[in-house]
Amino acid sequence: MNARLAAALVAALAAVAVFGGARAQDKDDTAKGIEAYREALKDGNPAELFEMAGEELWNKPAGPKNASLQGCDLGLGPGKVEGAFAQLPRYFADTDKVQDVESRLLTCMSALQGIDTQEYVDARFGTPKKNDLIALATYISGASKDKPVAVTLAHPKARQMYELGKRMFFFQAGPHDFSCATCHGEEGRRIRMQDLPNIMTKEGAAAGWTSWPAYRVSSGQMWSMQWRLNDCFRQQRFPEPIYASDMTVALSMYMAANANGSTVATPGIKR
Amino acid sequence: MNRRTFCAVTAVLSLTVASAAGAQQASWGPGADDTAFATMLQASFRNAGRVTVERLKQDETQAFCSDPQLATSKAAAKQAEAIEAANLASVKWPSDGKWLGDWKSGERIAQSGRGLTWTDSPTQASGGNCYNCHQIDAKEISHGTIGPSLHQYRKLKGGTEQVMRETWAKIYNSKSSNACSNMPRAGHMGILKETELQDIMALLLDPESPVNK
Amino acid sequence: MGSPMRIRAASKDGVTEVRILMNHEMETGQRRDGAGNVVPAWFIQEVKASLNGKNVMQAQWGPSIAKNPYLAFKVKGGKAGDKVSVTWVDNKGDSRTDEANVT
Amino acid sequence: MTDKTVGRRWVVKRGAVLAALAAAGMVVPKELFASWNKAAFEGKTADEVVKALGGSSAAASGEVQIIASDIAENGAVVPIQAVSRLANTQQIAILVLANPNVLAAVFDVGPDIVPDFTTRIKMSQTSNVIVLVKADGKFVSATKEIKVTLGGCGG
Repeated sequence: MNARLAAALVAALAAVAVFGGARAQDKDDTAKGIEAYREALKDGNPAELFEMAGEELWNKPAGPKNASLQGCDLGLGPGKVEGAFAQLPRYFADTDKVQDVESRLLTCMSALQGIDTQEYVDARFGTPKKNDLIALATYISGASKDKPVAVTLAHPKARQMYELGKRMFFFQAGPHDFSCATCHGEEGRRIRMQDLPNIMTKEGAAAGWTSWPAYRVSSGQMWSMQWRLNDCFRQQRFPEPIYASDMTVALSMYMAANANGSTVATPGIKR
Repeated sequence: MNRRTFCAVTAVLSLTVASAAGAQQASWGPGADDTAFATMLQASFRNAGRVTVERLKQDETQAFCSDPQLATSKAAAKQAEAIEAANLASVKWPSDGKWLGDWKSGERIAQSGRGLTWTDSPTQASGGNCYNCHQIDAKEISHGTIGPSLHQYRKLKGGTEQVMRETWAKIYNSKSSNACSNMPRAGHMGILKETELQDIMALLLDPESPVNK
Repeated sequence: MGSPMRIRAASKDGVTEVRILMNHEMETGQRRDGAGNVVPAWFIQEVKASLNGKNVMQAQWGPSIAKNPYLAFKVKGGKAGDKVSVTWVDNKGDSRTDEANVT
Repeated sequence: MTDKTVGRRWVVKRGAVLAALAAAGMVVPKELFASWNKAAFEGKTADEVVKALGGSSAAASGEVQIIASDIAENGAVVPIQAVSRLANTQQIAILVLANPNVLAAVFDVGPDIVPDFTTRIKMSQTSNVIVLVKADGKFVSATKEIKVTLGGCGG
């Protein structure tokens, strides 16, 4: 933390000095305290441990074919990892599908390593198979850090995914009538102390899209966007989304395209 | 999703199309890409815990509110009114005639965001999720802002029969006064029991509740 | 058999700042699993660091250090190319040593 | 993440044999544990910890600094920086009074160390956090309250 936290604390103290009024000051103290906390977390993100593990998995021969993933085409050509995540999801001609980083990894594991990926799809989050996929996604996302988000809707199937994702964003169901838009369709809202990005705006979509995969301090786990979406739907009281299903890719496409031009900040660190 | 649910979802979707009455001529969105959307839903969810894909089946309110363009259009104002009336008609008033229960229990229910997810056990009591979106007792600094502050609720609104009735209706079925409110329908959907609703009422409207101190 | 640490060591104005991320569950022994059984305590008890083979830092930890621990400390001296070595030992007797060069 | 991957970039030495024996309950590697102060880590109050570390009391000192945010969004990870400006600082400890066992960490400060440590602790609830410093054989301290809030949907 050091310099960063010290600066945030100084800012917090200055803010307290400027604002009068007991209520305003209370509110300000809370917000500034949380801000200082979040700043302090950024230095030394345990996500780096998962990036290291993901890189090892990428390079290590595995599966019935005893092959590595080094030949995997993430959209920029076989083996090219740097910058690939910033352009995902995208349309892939070989599968004739729009894929995000995690569904693409399944394709590569199946094609290159001969692995039956259904087990990876079915595995629960937090178990070794899912953890491996997420470590890989963390490594791949880290290789796009600071690059601009640049997804294209030029292919008709990419356009369709975007539009279906947009429609899904507003789809209400379940005993609580929740849709994604219930929480992520307005400016400046919070659940408890958690700020909710408005995914319909570029800034909001960027806040949501560009910081996952992220290390969650509450659980000490590394979460990918697929896990993030899975838990959103759990709390929406929906049935469980199938890992890497079209719906999850569609929502990802909606977020990523809305965030176009913003900067990839993965891997992040979150509450 | 099993076949029956799939059919139910498609049926709801075609209802939406009919109600949009040709207003939707775009190539995307409700009415235009219903088949692709239903196919995607069917292929993308699975049963987990006690939660089945049956939950994807929308009621009329949910279907209406899932098309924000339609829901906020002038043309649909009459439809929104009809939805509010239908939701108001569903409200069950307290069977013992008492509006207020125990505010302390109400505070516990308001704090809890649990229940009805696929990871919750069948015996898990549902919470009210209230603090997730509302400020209530000012002592709780960790509160959401999706809904308005309810601090000092009775002091600001008063404790008349009229206020009791409106507040009950809002909590029991939030869509009774606002067709596409973000708030869940705690009574109508069976999230909270009658006594739990009375406890939440007390948290807001009992003069002894910290909310009104 | 622990997983690798991430060690960064940077020298500036005659002081080397060492920042370490360790891979460890850090179970408190107070938590219960889904079946209601207490999850046994499992945590790093001791951390040692050396600069070019000379011991410079020693710490004792309890289970209330956060999961996947982070530690930053400052050593007088040290220059680019010097070797920092860090070892942890946990309460089950497992240990792990990793090294990094000062930049 | 997999447990057994060995980082290419990392030179790895392990007390593997020793660890295996220890795990099997056959050997307790005493030389590795010799310095772990069991009594201090089982202390339930600040006084008990000070005593177990060899002191009697710890007065507040402006030369001891505890840098942390006033509020932690999650008690599972609370960043703390502990600093001493006292000459001849020998030891720095971090204590969380509301935790079941109050002592979180003790750092020995040798001649080559700047007494300035940053780590992350767990807090079970809102609590006073104490940085305890032993310098010239005497114990002094600094205290700060850190609030722990509930985040997320609570479910």
